[in-house]
Amino acid sequence: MTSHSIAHSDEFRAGRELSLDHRKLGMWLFLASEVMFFGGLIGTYLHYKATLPTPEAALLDTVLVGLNTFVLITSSLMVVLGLDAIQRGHRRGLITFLGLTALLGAIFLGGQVYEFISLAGHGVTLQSSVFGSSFYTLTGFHGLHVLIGVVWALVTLVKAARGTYSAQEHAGVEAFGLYWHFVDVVWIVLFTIIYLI
Amino acid sequence: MTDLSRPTHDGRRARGYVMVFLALAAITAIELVMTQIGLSASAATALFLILSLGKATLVVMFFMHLRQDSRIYTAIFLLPVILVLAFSTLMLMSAGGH
Amino acid sequence: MTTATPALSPRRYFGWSTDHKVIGVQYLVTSFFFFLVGGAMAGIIRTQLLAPDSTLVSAEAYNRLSTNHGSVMLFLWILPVLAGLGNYLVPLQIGARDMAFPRLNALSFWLLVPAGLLMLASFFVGAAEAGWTAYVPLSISGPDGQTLWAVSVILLGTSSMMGSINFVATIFTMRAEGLTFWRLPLFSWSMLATSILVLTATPVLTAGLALIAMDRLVGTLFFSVPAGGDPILWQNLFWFYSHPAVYIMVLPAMGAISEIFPVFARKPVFGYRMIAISSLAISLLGLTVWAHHMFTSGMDPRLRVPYMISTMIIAVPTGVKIFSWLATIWGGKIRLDTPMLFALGFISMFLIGGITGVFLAAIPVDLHVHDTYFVVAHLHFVLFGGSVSGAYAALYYWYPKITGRRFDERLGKVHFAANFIGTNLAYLPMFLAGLLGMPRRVVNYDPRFTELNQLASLGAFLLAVSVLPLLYNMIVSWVNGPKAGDNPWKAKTLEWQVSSPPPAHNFDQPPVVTEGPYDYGEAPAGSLKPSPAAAGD
Amino acid sequence: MKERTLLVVVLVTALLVVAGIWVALNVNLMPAEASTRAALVDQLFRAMLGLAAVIFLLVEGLLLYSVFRFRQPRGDDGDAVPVHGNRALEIVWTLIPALIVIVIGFYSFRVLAASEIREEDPLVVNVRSRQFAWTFEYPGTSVISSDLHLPVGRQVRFLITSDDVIHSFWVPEFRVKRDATPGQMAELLVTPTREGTYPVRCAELCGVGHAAMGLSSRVIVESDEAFQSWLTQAAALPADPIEAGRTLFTRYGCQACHALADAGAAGAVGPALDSLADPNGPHAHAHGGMDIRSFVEQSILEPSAAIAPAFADGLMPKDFGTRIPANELAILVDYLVAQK
Repeated sequence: MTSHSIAHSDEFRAGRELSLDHRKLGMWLFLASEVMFFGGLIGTYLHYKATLPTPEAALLDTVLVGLNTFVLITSSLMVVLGLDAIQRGHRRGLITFLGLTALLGAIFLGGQVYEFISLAGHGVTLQSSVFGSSFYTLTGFHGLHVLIGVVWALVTLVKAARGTYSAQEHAGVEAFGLYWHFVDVVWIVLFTIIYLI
Repeated sequence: MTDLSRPTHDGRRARGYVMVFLALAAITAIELVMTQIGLSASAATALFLILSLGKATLVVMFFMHLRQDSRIYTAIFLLPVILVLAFSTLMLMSAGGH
Repeated sequence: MTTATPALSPRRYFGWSTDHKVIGVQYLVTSFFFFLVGGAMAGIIRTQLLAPDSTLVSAEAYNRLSTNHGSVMLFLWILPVLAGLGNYLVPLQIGARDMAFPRLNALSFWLLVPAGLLMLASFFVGAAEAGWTAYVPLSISGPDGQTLWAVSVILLGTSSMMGSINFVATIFTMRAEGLTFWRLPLFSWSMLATSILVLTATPVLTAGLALIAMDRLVGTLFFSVPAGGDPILWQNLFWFYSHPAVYIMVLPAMGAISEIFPVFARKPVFGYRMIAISSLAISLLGLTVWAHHMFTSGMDPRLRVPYMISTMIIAVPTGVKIFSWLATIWGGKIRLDTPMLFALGFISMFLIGGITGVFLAAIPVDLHVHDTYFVVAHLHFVLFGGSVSGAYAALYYWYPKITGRRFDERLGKVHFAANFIGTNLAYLPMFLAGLLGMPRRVVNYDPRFTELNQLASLGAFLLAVSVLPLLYNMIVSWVNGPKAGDNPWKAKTLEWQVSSPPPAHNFDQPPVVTEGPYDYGEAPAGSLKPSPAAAGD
Repeated sequence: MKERTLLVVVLVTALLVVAGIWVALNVNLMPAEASTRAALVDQLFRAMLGLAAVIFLLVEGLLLYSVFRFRQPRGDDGDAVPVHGNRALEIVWTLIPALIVIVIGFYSFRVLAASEIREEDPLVVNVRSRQFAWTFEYPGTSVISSDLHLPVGRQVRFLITSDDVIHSFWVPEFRVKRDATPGQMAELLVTPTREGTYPVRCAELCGVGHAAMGLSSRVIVESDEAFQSWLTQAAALPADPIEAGRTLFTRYGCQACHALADAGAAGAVGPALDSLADPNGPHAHAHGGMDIRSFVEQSILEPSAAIAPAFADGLMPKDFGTRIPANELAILVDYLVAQK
């Protein structure tokens, strides 16, 4: 194992050989663990959906939540358009799209809070039944991730306003984008297993 | 994080994203309509699973750029997804066991 | 990068540092403290079990001691000490200046401190007493310490996941030029295989623990039997993590053995690629076997046989590793220094654990021995005889590199002898007690098991004593042991090509790798007898 | 390979196989075999023990041999002859363990199947576990016992459940255990084959009484005649109605939750029943509507119908209706109503 000198700057040469960026790789590894975390909650929800069928499931308002799903999908579009904007050097475009993303995320959360309140009105609460527990826990943890996403969007927006990102360097935007789309994919799965089937 | 492989930008990329978005919106609309018309439980379940798989694949391939990024990212995402599918199926199966 | 504080001042170990070498030592020292805490609990347990009806501790205190003995040893000793070794060595072994995310690395260590304090603090509010397995509904109604325990394990899981994200990103993107995956040292291979398991299994336990915490604090009904909650669901969530966890705890130790054998036999490792592939095989198979812990529970009877099959298949890659190690030292020039002794001890003791694992996989036998002292013996042979012996071997092997000093060889051999005899004396009798009818986690037992338990306690006391020469050796040699030089063992992996301890940035210039990590006995280029697998592949 | 090494390999293999067979035939680490399942499991276990001995001796032998034979010669700190791999050897030591594991797997599957064959007309026994005791009920009779009596040779179909946390019903001499999970009914088939008294253990941590619970109950396997006589004797009631009532009060476990001086009971979970019939006693609320006799019967069959002040609903078992035969219910109610 001989070692002789080569310019010291290039730490991530091996990553580029595999066309990997260590920050994006770190993000995907984190998302892999998040898939497993939601996997545990989804497994729990499906287990009780199969063993404890309950009339309370009929109280779910699929149409309202369908619209909410539409809001989240639109926010995903905003994120990619924002990323596309900064890749073309349009900092203002990025800022507007990040603002819209945060807004749509907030609307989604509003929709969920509304749904939770109406469900609680029908007596379905976290403590009322196993269905209540598993429903609120699964959608609650997802809502928490959306909330974190909204805050992250605003932080990215402020950093963009301060000129942190450019056409050459926008790793932060890409990382946020991956997180937001992941939260959207989780919702697509939840929407299906809770409301559709 | 500039992947050199990305082509020079023009409107084409943005239009691509909008197309994907429209597909997602369309599928969601179809799903909502299907909830209103009475379908047999098993048929509905199968259809909804396929449609949501389609939506998820669209988001992951295009919005999350897995289509043109390294296969390693796809592997990192797919392994846990497969494990969750296996775990969830077993949780459903063991429902009727005891 | 933060400015590196002067290399030798010990003060840097007590602050926030992003140098992977400092973090590595912080992990090692902190986890060793918890090893002593867990060991003290074991000492009380074995003293209580000296007599069938002894009243040294109450039943409640006993349940709390055995629960936290398990939890401290697994989550606060084995996981962090192996993470510490990985942290210190992976960047050095692949020729990198530090980990891919230095700040995340420091955070993953510093999460250990609150987690450890929380678990110890739980003793003041009534510690967890439902076993480290925390089966419901018992763990739902336990004292407040059970909630602290759950939060502590969630923090440790988060720290472990952060570490694994760092390891995978570092190994994939920061290898030196010429260091292809087929030249990656086997310890780094094992950290990669371990990280895959950590990232896929730990989150499921985190989800399960969140459900327990919510049942206890917020009144959700996940595991409330009257409301329809299913205790088997918790067992699935728990074991989905906790079986891969035992592979997480043994793979790095195996990686250390794969590093030590070639160096002390002065011979290339036999079947390098098969060992690397076996690590990955064990890692992926390890995710498919969890329900063999539930053969006696209310799991679906139709599912038992598939789990038996997948569990037994894991014996094959494990066998490949053991036979490859034997072939490595066959025809070698073996030097019986302390690291080699512990590595040999690892194989002979882990073998007993591995074989009894196949007994436990066979359903009819498991229906008799599950939740008995047969299992306690099996897990201690695999974890204490295996992982801890491997960790000891690694500590002695890399001690000169970490401290720049040589340890006292005689004290090392004393520690090995006491540890080897103590482990066999402590755990072999337990196999018999389990077969004859002694259940697990009992504060008192049937008088017919008295002699077996006295033998086991004797072994445990010998193990307690055996830690003293280790502690004395490690501390005193660091202060005034003889200088070790850069490469005291004449090893070929990259970490031995720099000074001991290595400079702050590891490599003045990024190294270029031109040969395999274990090419011992390779005459320089142009030798008459090229080795079968060309060195430069 | 040179002839000498071939000879050595054959000799060593023969030696190992002989050692393995000797271990399988002579080493017995198990307790007495008291069920058909035990015989099957012990055969499997001893076969695996023989195989384990072969593998253990092979690996430890190679290890020790290498350590002595290939010790570094004094003063020679050069490297050894490099060998990176040997394709054939690696294939062999992958296939052989795989083969061993397949054989063990198949053998285990057959033993499992053979030990779960249903025989017709099994003796059904309800195994109820709670913190921290076992109770065994014999459906069709009023027998409730903390010891398990079984006739030898007849298959038993255990129906195992728990009233609180998870316990695990284990009889080492039967070589089998089954978790008693609350909210679930688990089935276990065992055919006792050897008369004798064996311990019943609890194998799942269930709280402070876990150890005690593993030392309190026993299995008594006896001849059919002895079993039948025990059964009738256990079900028999004293002639005198008051004594019969008192026996039933204890047999159905009322004393665990209710206090009753006459029966020496001091349970505090439910109301005391000492002066039940006294109109201005603590149970005055009872007399308002119904006559005392039908009120007491209703309180046994549907406990939630009327809850005494300051006591919680939902604690008293609701299945006495199915467990107490009508004639015994009448004796018990008469006994309670007689409490002045």
